[in-house]
Amino acid sequence: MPWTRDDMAALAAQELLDGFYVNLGIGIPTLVANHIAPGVDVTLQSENGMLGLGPFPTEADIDADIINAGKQTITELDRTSYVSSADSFGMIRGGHIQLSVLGAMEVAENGDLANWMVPGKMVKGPGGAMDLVAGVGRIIVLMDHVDKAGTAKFRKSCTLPLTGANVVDMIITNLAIFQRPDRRSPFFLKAIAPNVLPDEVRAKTEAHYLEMPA
Amino acid sequence: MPWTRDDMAALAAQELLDGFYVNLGIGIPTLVANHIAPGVDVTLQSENGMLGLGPFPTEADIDADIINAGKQTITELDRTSYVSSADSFGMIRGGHIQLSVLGAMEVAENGDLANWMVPGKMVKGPGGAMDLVAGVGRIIVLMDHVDKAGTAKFRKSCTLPLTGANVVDMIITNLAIFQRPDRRSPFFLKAIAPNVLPDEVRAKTEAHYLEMPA
Amino acid sequence: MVQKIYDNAPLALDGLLFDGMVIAAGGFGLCGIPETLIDAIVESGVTGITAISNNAGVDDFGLGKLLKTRQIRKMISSYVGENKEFERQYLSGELEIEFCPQGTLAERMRAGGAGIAGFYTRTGVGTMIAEGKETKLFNGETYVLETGLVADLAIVKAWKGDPYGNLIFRKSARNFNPMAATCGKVTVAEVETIVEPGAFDPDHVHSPGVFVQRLLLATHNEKRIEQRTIRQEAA
Amino acid sequence: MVQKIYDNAPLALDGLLFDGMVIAAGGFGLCGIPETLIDAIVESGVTGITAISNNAGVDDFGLGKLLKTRQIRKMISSYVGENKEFERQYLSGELEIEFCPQGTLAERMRAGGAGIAGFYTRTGVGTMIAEGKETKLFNGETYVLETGLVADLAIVKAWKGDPYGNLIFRKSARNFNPMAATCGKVTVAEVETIVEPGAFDPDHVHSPGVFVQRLLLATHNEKRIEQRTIRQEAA
Repeated sequence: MPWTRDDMAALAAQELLDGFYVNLGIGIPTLVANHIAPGVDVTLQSENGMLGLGPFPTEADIDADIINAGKQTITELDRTSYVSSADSFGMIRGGHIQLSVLGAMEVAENGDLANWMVPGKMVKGPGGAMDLVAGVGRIIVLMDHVDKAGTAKFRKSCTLPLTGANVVDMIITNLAIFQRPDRRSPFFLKAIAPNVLPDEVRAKTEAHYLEMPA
Repeated sequence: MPWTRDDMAALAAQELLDGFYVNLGIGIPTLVANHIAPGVDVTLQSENGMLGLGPFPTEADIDADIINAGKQTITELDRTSYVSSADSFGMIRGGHIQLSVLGAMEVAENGDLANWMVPGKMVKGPGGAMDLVAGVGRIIVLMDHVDKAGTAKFRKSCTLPLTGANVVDMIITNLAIFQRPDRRSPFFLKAIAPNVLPDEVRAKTEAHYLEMPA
Repeated sequence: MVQKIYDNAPLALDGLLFDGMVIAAGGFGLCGIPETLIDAIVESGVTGITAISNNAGVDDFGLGKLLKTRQIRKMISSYVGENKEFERQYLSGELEIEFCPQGTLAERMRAGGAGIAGFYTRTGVGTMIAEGKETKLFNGETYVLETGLVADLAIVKAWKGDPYGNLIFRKSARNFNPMAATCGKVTVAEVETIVEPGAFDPDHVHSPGVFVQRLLLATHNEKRIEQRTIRQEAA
Repeated sequence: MVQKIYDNAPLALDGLLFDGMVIAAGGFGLCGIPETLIDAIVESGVTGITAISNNAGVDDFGLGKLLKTRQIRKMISSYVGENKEFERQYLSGELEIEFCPQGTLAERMRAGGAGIAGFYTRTGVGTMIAEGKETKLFNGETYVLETGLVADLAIVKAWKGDPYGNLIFRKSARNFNPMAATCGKVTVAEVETIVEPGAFDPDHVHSPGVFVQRLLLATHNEKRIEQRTIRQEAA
């Protein structure tokens, strides 16, 4: 039984440690905020210059001047501060954000990430993704294990233009979790979704990875 | 009759035009603020992060947190704003300050300026002088025409280590004013102090300069 | 006091517009964009604009208005989704685009405004963004050289401005506006409110008046929301 | 909430000090210097410090205290006048100094904190400061490459701080403090007042809490004035 998107977000949320400053990408990564454990104090950063993101507003509280990087309306907390885009990316590029959770089109076994363009299709641009993967301490990717055509997204090498070279530390798919201790090491299989067999994961993965540690 | 320090400051003040943002160096240049013509609106900047300097405080108004770059106590105006040192030098380096008035040990006929160190003596450091001459639109030097030993300070070339290469636009000494229309042109003699003869200026100047335009 | 306040946007832009010019604009998505000035530039008919802006607006709002009228020749942006007309012009080759990672774009604008000709960043190393650009090793890591950006004109939106041109932004509408203000040879700011001289606490000013040559009261403050997301009120 | 507030300076510095370390300090002259933390570092006896600081204090105040005890091995500064003990150690070769133009120093600290490995500036081109450094032409003008600075520890002084580490500085005491806060691997801030969570307007915060790992109430706030200049009260 593969993990749902909420399961994947919940698994990613376990990687958010007390005191962390975290940037969550657009899409499934945004859901991670809903699964942060009670007692774990995490400050969410949004690259458009907001540090300390609160929940979505009620209808009455909507403020067009308070948005996150996904351009969604959002609220403040008692810790919130605003900075310019240059200062916001100073935090990101300078290594002050401990963790970022992003979506991906492809991840390569060497940690390369592709999530910003498909040649021949309309290119929307990298946004802040290249800055995040280059600057944030630890990068977790949330993605489906295979694409709509059934092709493995965790690959020997990326076929799509890169967002960053050797930048991914952990991959959470609907079937499995892959991780590596550092960026010189290969990924190993850390966990498998309930009732999914190791052979299925192996069959649907093009990348080389190490087996689950005993 | 050579110009006094106040005369020199008053002459420099005439170069401050309406709407200018101006940085005044430590020493005689500070006096320039006392001679700004009524009706000429000038905003003084101090490189430690204050834009819009007011006059010195009264004894009752002294605030240790309001100082200029000379570390003198100062006051605010209704236009004042504070920025960090990085942002302050962003203004300076980015060409947003129209004019700076500085002291000098030597100026060369090609516009080189030396005002920060004498080899063999204790070196205090360049402070913000190198940034100012590299970034501010127009640089006016206020200095005595000759040093204590009677040696010309406006020279063929600087003997002292430079603060900036080809950065001076105007020189006001106690004897004369030299100016040039741009940094590819030579200096010309623009004015002489009352009752000082051109020959005296010539004798006390090592630099080549053009005569006063008719 | 030098008069920085102009009665309306056409007057504030008078003499500043010319075909082929570079315009930097503040704003992120539709948040904190200079709506009033964009409309005036549409009206002016100036063409061949190179626009430095994180985004390209949507079809009928923000910079999208200048795309619709084909006044923009080139965009320097990080993300241009949400705009069909943009897509059409881009795919047909009418519009040129220089993609720039968002943090690199913000830093390039800041650098241009601060007299920094270029800087080395890890962002984009090993990607298409770094192709053709110089790289350099620092402590064994590769960095790519990015250059400062300067615009003929910068247009920004602020919450409050005083007659000296001091600006205060509001919440996440700050975004690219402070950097845009620094990187314009001339900067025009539209503000939601003009306050009296001395109304600002000097420690609260985000963008000091030295960066703003002209100021006007914004007449367009629609502040359209792109992604209206809400939670249900707790019962 | 993660506990960032420490009871006193020795506790706030506990485990962070080691011989030969690099310490960045905020302050300009004696304005906005972390007096309480400097005293605690004197007490700690840590030696061989490389200090990144615009100035070196005076003989018996500011970083001058750490010079007197010979705990500093090297200074990276723009101006070190007003300090006789500094002069003596420097001339005798006991103390090393790396002079950096003031704006370049501020930018190097900002760059180090913002992941910018190096940047090109016109400041210092054609002077001793540029000797041995790479230069590069941009638009026909020569720029010199300066590198980002990172410190093992940054010590800063703020006016107000909240339990999240958000800081607000006061007037020209801001100066180098925000950049110092960003360039420390660990940053400790002493504040004149600790406020309740939520007491700050999010638009007024100068240095966001992400940069501050430890915070303490400053016990030394002498704020010595170097150049007491006054005008006579108008009659």
